Amino acid sequence: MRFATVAFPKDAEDLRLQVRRFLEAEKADGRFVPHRSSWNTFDPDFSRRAAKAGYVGLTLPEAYGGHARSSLARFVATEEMLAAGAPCGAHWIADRQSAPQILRHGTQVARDHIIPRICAGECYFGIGMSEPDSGSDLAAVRSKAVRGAGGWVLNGQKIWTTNAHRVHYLLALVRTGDAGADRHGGLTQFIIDMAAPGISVRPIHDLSGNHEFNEVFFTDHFVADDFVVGEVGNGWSMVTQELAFERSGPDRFMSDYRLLTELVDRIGPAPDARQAVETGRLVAHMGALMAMSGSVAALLDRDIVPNVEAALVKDVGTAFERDIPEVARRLVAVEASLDAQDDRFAEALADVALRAPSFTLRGGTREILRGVIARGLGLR
Amino acid sequence: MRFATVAFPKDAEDLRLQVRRFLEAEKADGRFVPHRSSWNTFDPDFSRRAAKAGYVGLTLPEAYGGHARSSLARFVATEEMLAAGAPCGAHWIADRQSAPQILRHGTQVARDHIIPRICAGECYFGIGMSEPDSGSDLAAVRSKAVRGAGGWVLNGQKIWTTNAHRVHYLLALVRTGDAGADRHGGLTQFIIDMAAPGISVRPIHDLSGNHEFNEVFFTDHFVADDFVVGEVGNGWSMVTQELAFERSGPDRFMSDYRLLTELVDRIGPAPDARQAVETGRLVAHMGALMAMSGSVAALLDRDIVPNVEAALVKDVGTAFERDIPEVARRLVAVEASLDAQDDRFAEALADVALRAPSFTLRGGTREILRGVIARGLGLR
Amino acid sequence: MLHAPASPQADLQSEPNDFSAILAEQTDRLLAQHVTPACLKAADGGVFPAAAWEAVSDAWLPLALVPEAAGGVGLDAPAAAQILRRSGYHALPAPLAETMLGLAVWTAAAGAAVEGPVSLATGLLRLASGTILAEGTMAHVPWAGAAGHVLAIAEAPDGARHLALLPRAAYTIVPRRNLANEPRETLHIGTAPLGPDALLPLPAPLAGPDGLMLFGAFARAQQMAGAMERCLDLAVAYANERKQFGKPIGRFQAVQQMLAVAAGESAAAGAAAQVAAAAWNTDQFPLAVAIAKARCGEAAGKVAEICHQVHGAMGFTQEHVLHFITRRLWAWRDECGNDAHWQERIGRMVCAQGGAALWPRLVALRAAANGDRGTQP
Amino acid sequence: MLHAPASPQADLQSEPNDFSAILAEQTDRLLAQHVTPACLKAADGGVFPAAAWEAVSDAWLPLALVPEAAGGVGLDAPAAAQILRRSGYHALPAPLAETMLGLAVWTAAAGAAVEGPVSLATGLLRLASGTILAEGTMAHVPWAGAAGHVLAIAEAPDGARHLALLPRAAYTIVPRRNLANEPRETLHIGTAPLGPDALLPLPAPLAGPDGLMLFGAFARAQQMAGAMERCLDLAVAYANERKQFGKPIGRFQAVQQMLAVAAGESAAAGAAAQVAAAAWNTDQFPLAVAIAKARCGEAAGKVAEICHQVHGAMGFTQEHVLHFITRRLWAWRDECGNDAHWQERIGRMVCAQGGAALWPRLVALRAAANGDRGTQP
Repeated sequence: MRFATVAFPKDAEDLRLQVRRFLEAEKADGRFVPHRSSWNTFDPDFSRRAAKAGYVGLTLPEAYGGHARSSLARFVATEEMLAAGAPCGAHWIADRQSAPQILRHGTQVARDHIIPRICAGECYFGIGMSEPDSGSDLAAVRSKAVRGAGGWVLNGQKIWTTNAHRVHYLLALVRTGDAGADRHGGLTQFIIDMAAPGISVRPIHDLSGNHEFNEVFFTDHFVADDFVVGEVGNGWSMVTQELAFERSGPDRFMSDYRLLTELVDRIGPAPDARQAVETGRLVAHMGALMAMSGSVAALLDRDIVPNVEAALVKDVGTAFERDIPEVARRLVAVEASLDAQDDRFAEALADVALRAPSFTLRGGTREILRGVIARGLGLR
Repeated sequence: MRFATVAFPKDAEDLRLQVRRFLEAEKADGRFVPHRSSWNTFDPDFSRRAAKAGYVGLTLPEAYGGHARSSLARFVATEEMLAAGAPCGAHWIADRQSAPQILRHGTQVARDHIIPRICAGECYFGIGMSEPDSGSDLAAVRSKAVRGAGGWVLNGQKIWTTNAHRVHYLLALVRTGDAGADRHGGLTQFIIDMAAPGISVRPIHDLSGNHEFNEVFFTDHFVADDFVVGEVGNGWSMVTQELAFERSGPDRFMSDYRLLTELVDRIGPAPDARQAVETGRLVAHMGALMAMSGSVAALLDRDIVPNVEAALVKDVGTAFERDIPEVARRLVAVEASLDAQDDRFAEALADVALRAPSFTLRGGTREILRGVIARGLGLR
Repeated sequence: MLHAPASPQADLQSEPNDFSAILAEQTDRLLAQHVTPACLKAADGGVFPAAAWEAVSDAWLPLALVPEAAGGVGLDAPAAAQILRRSGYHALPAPLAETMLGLAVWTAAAGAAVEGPVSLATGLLRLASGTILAEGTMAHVPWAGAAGHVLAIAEAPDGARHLALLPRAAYTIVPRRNLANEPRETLHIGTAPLGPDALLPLPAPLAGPDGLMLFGAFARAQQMAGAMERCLDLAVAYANERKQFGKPIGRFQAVQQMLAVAAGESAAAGAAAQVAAAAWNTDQFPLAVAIAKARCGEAAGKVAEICHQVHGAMGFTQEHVLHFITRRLWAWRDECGNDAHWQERIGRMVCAQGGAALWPRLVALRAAANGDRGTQP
Repeated sequence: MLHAPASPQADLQSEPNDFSAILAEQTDRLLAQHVTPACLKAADGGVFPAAAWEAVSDAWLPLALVPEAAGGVGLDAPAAAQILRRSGYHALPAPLAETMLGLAVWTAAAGAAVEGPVSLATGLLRLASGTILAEGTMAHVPWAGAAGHVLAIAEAPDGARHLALLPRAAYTIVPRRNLANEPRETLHIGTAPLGPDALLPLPAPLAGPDGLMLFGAFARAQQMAGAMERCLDLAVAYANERKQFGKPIGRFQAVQQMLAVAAGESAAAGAAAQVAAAAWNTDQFPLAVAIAKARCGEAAGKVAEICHQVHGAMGFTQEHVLHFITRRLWAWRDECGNDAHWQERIGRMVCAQGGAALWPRLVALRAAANGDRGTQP
């Protein structure tokens, strides 16, 4: 495994301070309240302001309105957003994985049409991978595209599509041919325009009663050739690449970072032995994860696709995310409640407790990731 | 799962007090020093004294020198022995599983010849299940017996045989025919007389440097028909039954019970918050396990073979056993050492730390047990 | 209507016998009929399940622990606890546990039952003088809006403590809900006089540091034990039904190993809860409850996590019944003292008594199942 | 012999580069040659591995952190830490870590190195007056019998603290061993005078509450990180080789999932250890060491447990090399402050500073990799 210590270049650390100042000003002016589920909070106004300040599309070419910065620079900006609890859910997926995919594998038309708007914080994406009978088993994708004039006609269904009701596009994995012996063939990635005909979206309410997930149905939905991403039939390997971006970032262990700081404040400056030890343990985990995640960012920067390392970051990281509320509730005896107007910490705990089960599911279940890691270890 | 609360009959609780008084007198007279690995400590003199006092062969018929008591009575006596750290390793396996197997399935000759000596605390057994290529996979047994005049001729090898160098007999599982489609056929249990020709024993030293395990080699070793246990070819189902006895007893979570009491004493009467919470947690686990294990004893008493419940007790119980030293070392900062003459607790920790890895291996690995449990849950 | 057996002192706790099997089956049938997904969804939105509560009341379940002489069913505690575990299994969104235990405590002191629902407050009620209440608040009172009475411990200005039965008129409520959206209201208490029969000497079992919380913890432990069984049943069923990579996920060893761990936690929790029921009305009750609440609370988190993991995204939706169970597990483990609270109680007691005292204490705890038990707390 | 690169300040820590790869390979080759199973077994029985120590010394490894000007190699700390991780990987049964760090600390203060082996004492040495030692004992001093000198902090009667270099003649030893049978002797110190050069002003990094334990913890974290890599390598190899139920056990999902967990723990521990090395000689060093020792200590137990589980009974034998590694992990996690000790340090600091201060602090910690570092502690 390649987890060498990373030295962040000076320009990245300079950027960090700029982003931090930007976010402090945002907060000071009341433009956002620090949110515990930072990257799941959809706020287009914030996304536009962040883009205007230069913090969206950091790694994308200047020709498309991006900033031609390193992955490490983007990494640093990302960390600051999460640590501040900024509501960056609107542009998150587009910025993290859709734009880089389109840049690498998309047509020039798609690039020109979409990437500048992503960089402007005005164009948002969802991920169209899961289907009712293919959760972790992507090879079981059954949504199907058949060849039409100048493009493809799609029929089928996606599920668990985050923000499908608010985004402009999905990057969807669709079957265009036979799976073949290795089960990985015959899949293609398409850019789905959510405003085009032949698409319907049905909400799925989660256990907090929130509407974030959706079912998406394609009925003779037409996708022009310009919106095919990469080679037809080569979707599997592209998705695999995409997952390395999706799995190794600080969003995989900072989803509830603010609960940790709220815990520290709630405990106060004179912890008892148990509070000190347990809090210190969480901070030690956090320190190690920051180093691991930074190392993977450095690898991505060198165009290495660190699938196994990314899986390790996500596995260790999501275990940490799930641990925070479990530790917190034992250190501070409160009864978690979503309507605990009187008790901010009880509300924080409730909020995180109800989201935590998803941490080890999103972006590949824990069990699938551990299979990836095992293969990386050379188990056969 | 059947874990109903058990009410111990009055005669069992009376027996408990008798055993407790016997053990207190033994300790007071310096006949044994409480040992942390009670049931792994081989002391024939203690076994003979315990038998004389009436505490060996409790469930066996009076005709064989036993005491015709219930499984619950034996259970109670067992608990007291373990809690006191009595060195009961010599008679443990014979009393726990070999004698009941011979009583149920052995020939009259074998019963008459062996059981009275077990009840007298003078005859000790080892378990001959594991082989070099069959650890958890008993169906892979390769030691082989072929028919001879008036008996069987054995060749092959056993491994990890506890106390093979000190016991009088092994109850060994040997191949006498084809495995068949279910892989469970063609196995037979034999009583192996360790004093007879054709047996050699080679020590295996464990990571503490102790000699408890052995390799046992059979070279044309002859076993008379009288020493065949149960029907030829029916060994698998007998072993399965035997494992329910082996897996559910208090020895599956009390191996290091004395470390828990030593921890309590080392912490002293005024624990800090962390010490109180963590110690309380261990005690809560212990209380639940005592109830679970008692329930299984009650089932055994009614001639039910609770394989799944026994596997649950062992799985939860051995996790608890492994947890005790892990918790203890964090609550009391000592450096464990086998030669810490000055620091009894450091020595206790070292002793347990070096034995703990075996807790989740002996009598069926954790992973195998969980498979048994999963089948019991109805997963298919 | 629920009938007590001819001899309620029969050996109910020793093994699953006919009576307890019949009782469980009756309770299950009644609850399965009334506590439907629609009922749970409505309760989630704040609707009291009147029909379910009526059915439960008609079956006399709230009166399970009230002696026959006082107009109750006179079940013994292990049988009554089984009813609570079944109510947890079905996630009954109504104050059965509170009413059953509130009536048991009150009837033992007062000799006669009152109309349900009854709630149990774990905070301290203050008396200004005599039977006059002092102004104050009590937080996290379950089902206070629906209850006819709230049982509480009242402290007089001189520090003397009494058992008090607060009528609905004596307080106003501020709504608040737990993670499962069960009502856990804040009570605002005015300076009204309590009736002459509403203040009684404090019964001995309530004199400990945890007061009525001990009985609340008892109830939550039973409910959690039942809810964990349900979680596990749901996860096993889902694992056998859901296919990935061409076979039911229940055939994957990773899923099997996880569910085996959940089964172990659930079994240990259930055993601890049953020990507490068997220890009802004995000296061992406080320690038994502490162990049960601590063990169930610890297991609840693990079982909920594993069962959610097995259900994948499906268990994360409003549509699936799983969250009605898991949100209760998360709420109940924190109510009436979280696991750390009860672990600390146990740890301080054990350390104060020393290592040698531990074994006899643990044996006595389990032996409580043999002792005489009544329906008095 | 080990050579420093032309520019020892080269960007060694930023990624696995040629120099660090070559260094690791050289160290591995040297250690693999000398630290054989026979050598480990002999050391277990109390025999000092003279040949291995000679080879290590000939390669100048103990002098890695001594500046070239003071006659050393002048490696930077990340490179030196890598040597320590490799020594942990091979379970080198000799005081390389103690000597390397002892010489680094002493040379930085005194300007010149002394003959090795050197040990680090974490206890406090007492001075009777001036340079005269008070009678006393220091426990758990590693390799004190083999060492030429023991580095310690000495306290004068007025409370002033100094760095002291105790010559072998100044103490007698009572043997004691850790779980891995490495010498951890008790020193009995008589009332002898220290030489004029043996007492120096206390360097700033030693002024904290943990004194020399900080450097001991640094060493143990690196050694543990290396030992965990070894454990994992052994377990993966065994899982691919050992067959049960007709296939290598490494094909069973249960084994794969376990080893993936161990890999995660090992990777996190390794990352934390590297952060500590990068923070050498910066303000972040104490926090970085606390995090490294805490994280490695926690991971060590899990990795050892899993790797033993995978090895089954085989790993439990004297014959297999696994226990030489796991017994060290168990010993090292408790030495120089166990994980709870360092977690408490971190927790008290973080709580004292408040939630808002945490993020900048964590960023600064990782950013220490960018800072100027020398070979001075």
